[in-house]
Amino acid sequence: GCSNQETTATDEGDSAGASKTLVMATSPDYPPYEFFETAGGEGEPIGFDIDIAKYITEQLGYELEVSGMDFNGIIPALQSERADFAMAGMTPTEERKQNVDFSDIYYEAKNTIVTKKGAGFDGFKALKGKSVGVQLGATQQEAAQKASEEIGGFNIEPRNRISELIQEVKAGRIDAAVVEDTVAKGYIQNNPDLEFTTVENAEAAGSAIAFPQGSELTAEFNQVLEEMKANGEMEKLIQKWFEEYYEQQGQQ
Amino acid sequence: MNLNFVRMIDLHSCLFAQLNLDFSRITPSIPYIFGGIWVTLQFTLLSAIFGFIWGTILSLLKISSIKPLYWFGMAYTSIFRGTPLLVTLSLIYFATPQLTGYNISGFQAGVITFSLNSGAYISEVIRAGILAVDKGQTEAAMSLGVSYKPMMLDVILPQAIKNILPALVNESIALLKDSALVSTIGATDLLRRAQIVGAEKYVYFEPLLIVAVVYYLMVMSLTLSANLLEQRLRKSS
Amino acid sequence: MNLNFVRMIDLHSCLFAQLNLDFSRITPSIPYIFGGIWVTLQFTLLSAIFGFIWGTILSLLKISSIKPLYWFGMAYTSIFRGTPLLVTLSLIYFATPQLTGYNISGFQAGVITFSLNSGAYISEVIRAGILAVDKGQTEAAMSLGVSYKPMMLDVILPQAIKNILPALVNESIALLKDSALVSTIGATDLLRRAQIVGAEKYVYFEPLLIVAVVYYLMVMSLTLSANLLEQRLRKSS
Amino acid sequence: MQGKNGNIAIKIDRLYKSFGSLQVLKAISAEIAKGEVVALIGPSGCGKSTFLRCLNLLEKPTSGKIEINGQEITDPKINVNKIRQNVGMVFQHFHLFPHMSVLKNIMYAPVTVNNLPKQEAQEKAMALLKKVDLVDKADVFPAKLSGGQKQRVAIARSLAMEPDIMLFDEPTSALDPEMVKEVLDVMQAVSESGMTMAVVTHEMGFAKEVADRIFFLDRGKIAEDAPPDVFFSNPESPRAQQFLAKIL
Amino acid sequence: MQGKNGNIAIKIDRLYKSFGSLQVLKAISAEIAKGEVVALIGPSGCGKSTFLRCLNLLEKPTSGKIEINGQEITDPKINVNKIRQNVGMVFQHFHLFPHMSVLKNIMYAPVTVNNLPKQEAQEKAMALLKKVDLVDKADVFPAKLSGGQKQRVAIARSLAMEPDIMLFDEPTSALDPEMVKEVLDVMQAVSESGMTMAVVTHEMGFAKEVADRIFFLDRGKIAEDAPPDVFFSNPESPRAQQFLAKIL
Ligand SMILES: Nc1ncnc2c1ncn2[C@@H]1O[C@H](COP(=O)(O)OP(=O)(O)OP(=O)(O)O)[C@@H](O)[C@H]1O
Ligand SMILES: Nc1ncnc2c1ncn2[C@@H]1O[C@H](COP(=O)(O)OP(=O)(O)OP(=O)(O)O)[C@@H](O)[C@H]1O
Ligand SMILES: NC(=[NH2+])NCCC[C@H](N)C(=O)O
Ligand SMILES: [Mg+2]
Ligand SMILES: [Mg+2]
Repeated sequence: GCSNQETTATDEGDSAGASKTLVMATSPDYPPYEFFETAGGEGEPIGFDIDIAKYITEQLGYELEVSGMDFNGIIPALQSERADFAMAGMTPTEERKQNVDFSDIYYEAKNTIVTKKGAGFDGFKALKGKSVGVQLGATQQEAAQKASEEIGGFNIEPRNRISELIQEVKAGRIDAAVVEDTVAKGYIQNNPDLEFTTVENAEAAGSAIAFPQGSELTAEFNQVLEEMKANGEMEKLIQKWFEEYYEQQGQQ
Repeated sequence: MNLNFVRMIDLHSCLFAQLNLDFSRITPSIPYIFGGIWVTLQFTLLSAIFGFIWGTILSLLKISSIKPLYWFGMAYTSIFRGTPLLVTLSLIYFATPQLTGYNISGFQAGVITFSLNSGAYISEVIRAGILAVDKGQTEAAMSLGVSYKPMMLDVILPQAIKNILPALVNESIALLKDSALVSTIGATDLLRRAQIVGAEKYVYFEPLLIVAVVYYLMVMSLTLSANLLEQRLRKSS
Repeated sequence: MNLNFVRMIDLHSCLFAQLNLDFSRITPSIPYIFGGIWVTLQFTLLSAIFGFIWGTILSLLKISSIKPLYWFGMAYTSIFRGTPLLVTLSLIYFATPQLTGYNISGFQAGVITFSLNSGAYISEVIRAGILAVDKGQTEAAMSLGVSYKPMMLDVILPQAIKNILPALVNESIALLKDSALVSTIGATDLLRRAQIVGAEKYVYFEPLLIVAVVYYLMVMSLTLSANLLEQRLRKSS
Repeated sequence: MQGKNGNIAIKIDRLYKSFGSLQVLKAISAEIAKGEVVALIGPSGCGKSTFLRCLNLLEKPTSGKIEINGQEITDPKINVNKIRQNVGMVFQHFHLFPHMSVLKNIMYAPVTVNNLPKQEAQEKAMALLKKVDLVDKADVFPAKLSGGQKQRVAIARSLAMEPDIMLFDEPTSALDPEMVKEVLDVMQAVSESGMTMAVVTHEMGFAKEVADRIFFLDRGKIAEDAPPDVFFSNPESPRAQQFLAKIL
Repeated sequence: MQGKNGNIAIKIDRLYKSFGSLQVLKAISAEIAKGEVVALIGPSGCGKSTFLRCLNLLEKPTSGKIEINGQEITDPKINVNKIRQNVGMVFQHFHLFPHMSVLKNIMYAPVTVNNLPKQEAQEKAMALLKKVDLVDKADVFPAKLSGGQKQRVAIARSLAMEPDIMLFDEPTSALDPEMVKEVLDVMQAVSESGMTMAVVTHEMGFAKEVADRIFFLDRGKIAEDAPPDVFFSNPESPRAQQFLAKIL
């Protein structure tokens, strides 16, 4: 017979004793949202998203386990319930909403174009006929596609990781990479030969938490997000990761 | 129809049911995926040809009596056999522009890496093929007063080819399979196209399954022709 | 010191200058990268052990006279030899949770895939090792009235081991090199750690270079022990 | 046609053997008496080895009947291993077990097949080694032996199963000439102990001296079956005449 | 010590040959006259092959001098290929070139080494094939030949270079007994044409009949050097006596 086991390991299975562990999928190539702190030798995932996740799970009484993967693997991970939720600076789009559930937006950002210094690309228009890198499966891919259709075409080069994209720009293999401003800032600071310009983008690239469809966690998480915004916790983290972090980087 | 068989079918449909396979969503993208067949084949072919040329040169270095050439050949082979292809591939992909200023594409970096890599393996194959020819053949030629070059060209190499050819086809099969690695540096081969379609349509498993089958069919047809070739060679001797 | 040597150094530093190598930034992260050695080794070891067990079972299936077992063994081998490892790896990584509901980690999916895959290769090695034992040995045992099982255990297998052992070490070397593929499904092995450090520190090339050297050293030490083993085996016979 | 003591050890009746479409043995019929020594000679490829190998079922006859000591071994229901324990075989290339010492080689089958206690098997093996004059090599591995010594060990190994019949397939052709005699001497000693023997050989001296009868095989048939003195001095068939002219 | 016509073809003076620490040839000195046929016999491993192979420099002597037709071939400045053209060699395992027809096998060296026009080389090859009685096999590939036929082709191939000296290393030991004679007959014919020959052989009949002299080698030395009738009827050294006792 064909007995369907709908239960996954993360369901009620072992809630008897210790508190339940939630697995969070993320793509740790995205400082300051999420990346690895490797200097200690242990490889701790840190960043804005990680801190939010820690706070929320703590409030709700869960243990947190972070599982790193390429960005394009995150939604499949949720669909296959390999992860209980995902935080990866992920923007809730219509397409994605058909496949996963989203929390409220917790941070807004803008897209930028990262290029070599002095390349002089000030917007998508200037990129006609050039090659433009985006992260595979990210909203930037759609944005670039749309822009490409509007202005009459450039090559879109998808890569799995942001770090690869930046390396490609430095190598001159692609002319520009579409990256969020907060993230681009870090890369620019560390690569003096690069610069970025904010693009005139229509829809904002807000970040939200993603869940498997129908997950009961969505409501619980939204509630804590609300609290964080109210009690200043969110502002503290924004301060920590989008100001202090860059100051530190600049000092190094 | 016996019971066991029925249960097997049952199990199968159960497996597939649990996977929730849904090919309909990616049907429009299938031509795009199949376009990767040509990329993969082209890639394999180019790498095999350059790898063979480079391997022949290397094998000559390695049976050479000039020490520096010999050592170069040995060190080269050792390095390529000692490093994961995925690592070499990334290194070459990212180092070439920095070193030469030339903006190598993923496809080109792939062909270069795979040629350099399979050159190392092919040189071993050729060297072994030459060494496998019965020493009596060399002695017979020498005792007739034949000198080194005609002995190699007329007596040894024609016999070595028979040992080498099947191994070369096997090396090509390995190349075909390894070619999937270029997906990691952005060449739009079969595997990469499956990933791209997966990311676009939020179905990950189905495109992978399709390319797995395509790879399998390609490898099998190469294997079959290798077997035929080997049989024919064995018959002719 | 002669001129050539000086020029070589010159050339080298020139190459490195062009790469703009800067190891100082990643120095604090080197312990983290080296932590991957243990992951990679553990991974290789587990895969080799499970692969060997599974390969032994498969090889028995493939010399079995029971047709369905034989065909299963052959089909299995053909599938794993005919599909790129990177494809199989992704398939298993993504299919297992959907099929079994178990949230397999990248590391586990890697061990499973590599065990299944090297089982196919190892079964061929074992089968070939058994077939390579001189037919005269079987005939001698048979003509003494020895039956199949003791013949296999006492006469054939002890001799086959000598043919098999070096090939097994080679298979382990291949496993070690292929282990770099698990980086693509997020297991934090050597290669993945190099990538992670690259992403954190905004340097890509230097960590890659480091892990390339580490891999090379690991493979070389395995190769050397394989050669020693082979020598000892040859001496003992 | 009667052997030394009138009892039939091997009876072959219209034996056929083909490999695919190649007919190697064609309607061979013969009887060998207990204690008789038969030398099989004939040109290369005529089927001598195949004939011998049919006698201990290393080859399965295509059709025909073989009886050993009155038991039909071509019966499909027969226990093949039981039959083989009774029919020893010595090969051109010895086929000693390379990973066992000389002593272990000889003890192996009695211990494994007959469940002989180790102690007893060892005593028996030492006695056999004495017979083939290799007591000092008991603990040596086969690789260290000369060809002649290897073959003598192989004979001892076969004898350890106490077979009624011994088959020899060119036991001396892989040997250096100086070692031929030591092996033939052992074989002669075995024959003198009353063993029934079938020997494929190119050693005409041995055939003349030791064999009771010569089978001359030609293209899968016994072309001539005669005592050695008759065969060598006065071969009947033209093929045998030709063969002897070439070989001597 | 004088040969058939008083001229020295091969002169060997205190020849030593070692493989690593193993001394195989020890202070061998000998002379072979033009047209003389010398049979080399001795126990396995005594150095017969090594000795022969030193004569055409397939092995490099460790020390000592070898002169062929008065020319010192152990001189390090010598053109080795030139020497070898003058000294033919026939191997136990034939070593025909498997990818060339019989005719091509024979024509190959004359065309390649001596730049003989193809036409001429072919005529010569056909003449040689006639000599070894294999004209009908000219276009056949070696795999299709019997052992005896292969060896006859190998002899013809050597003769095609018109050597002054022919070396044979156990030319019949890989053959089935019926084929031995056809090869020995060819060798006898070659010797009768006045060729200087050194033959390692276990065929005592041939040694007796065709050789002018026997070298009995023992542990790297020529233990006995005598005409065949003396050697076989009345061997001097005890080793030779032992050897002959075993072999006959
Ligand atoms: N297993 C086999 N499969 C196919 N053909 C075989 C097999 N064994 C023997 N033959 C063929 O059967 C024929 C007789 O072989 P057999 O070995 O019995 O000859 P033989 O008289 O022993 O020859 P030899 O003196 O060379 O040992 C040969 O033509 C041989 O090629
Ligand atoms: N290339 C080599 N390297 C090392 N040892 C060798 C080599 N060739 C021969 N020998 C050794 O030299 C000794 C003499 O060998 P050789 O082949 O000359 O003997 P042989 O008289 O021709 O013996 P056989 O009758 O077995 O052919 C042997 O002990 C052999 O093992
Ligand atoms: N961790 C990452 N790499 N995140 C990329 C996110 C990009 C973009 N905001 C999206 O939702 O697609
Ligand atoms: Mg035979
Ligand atoms: Mg020899």
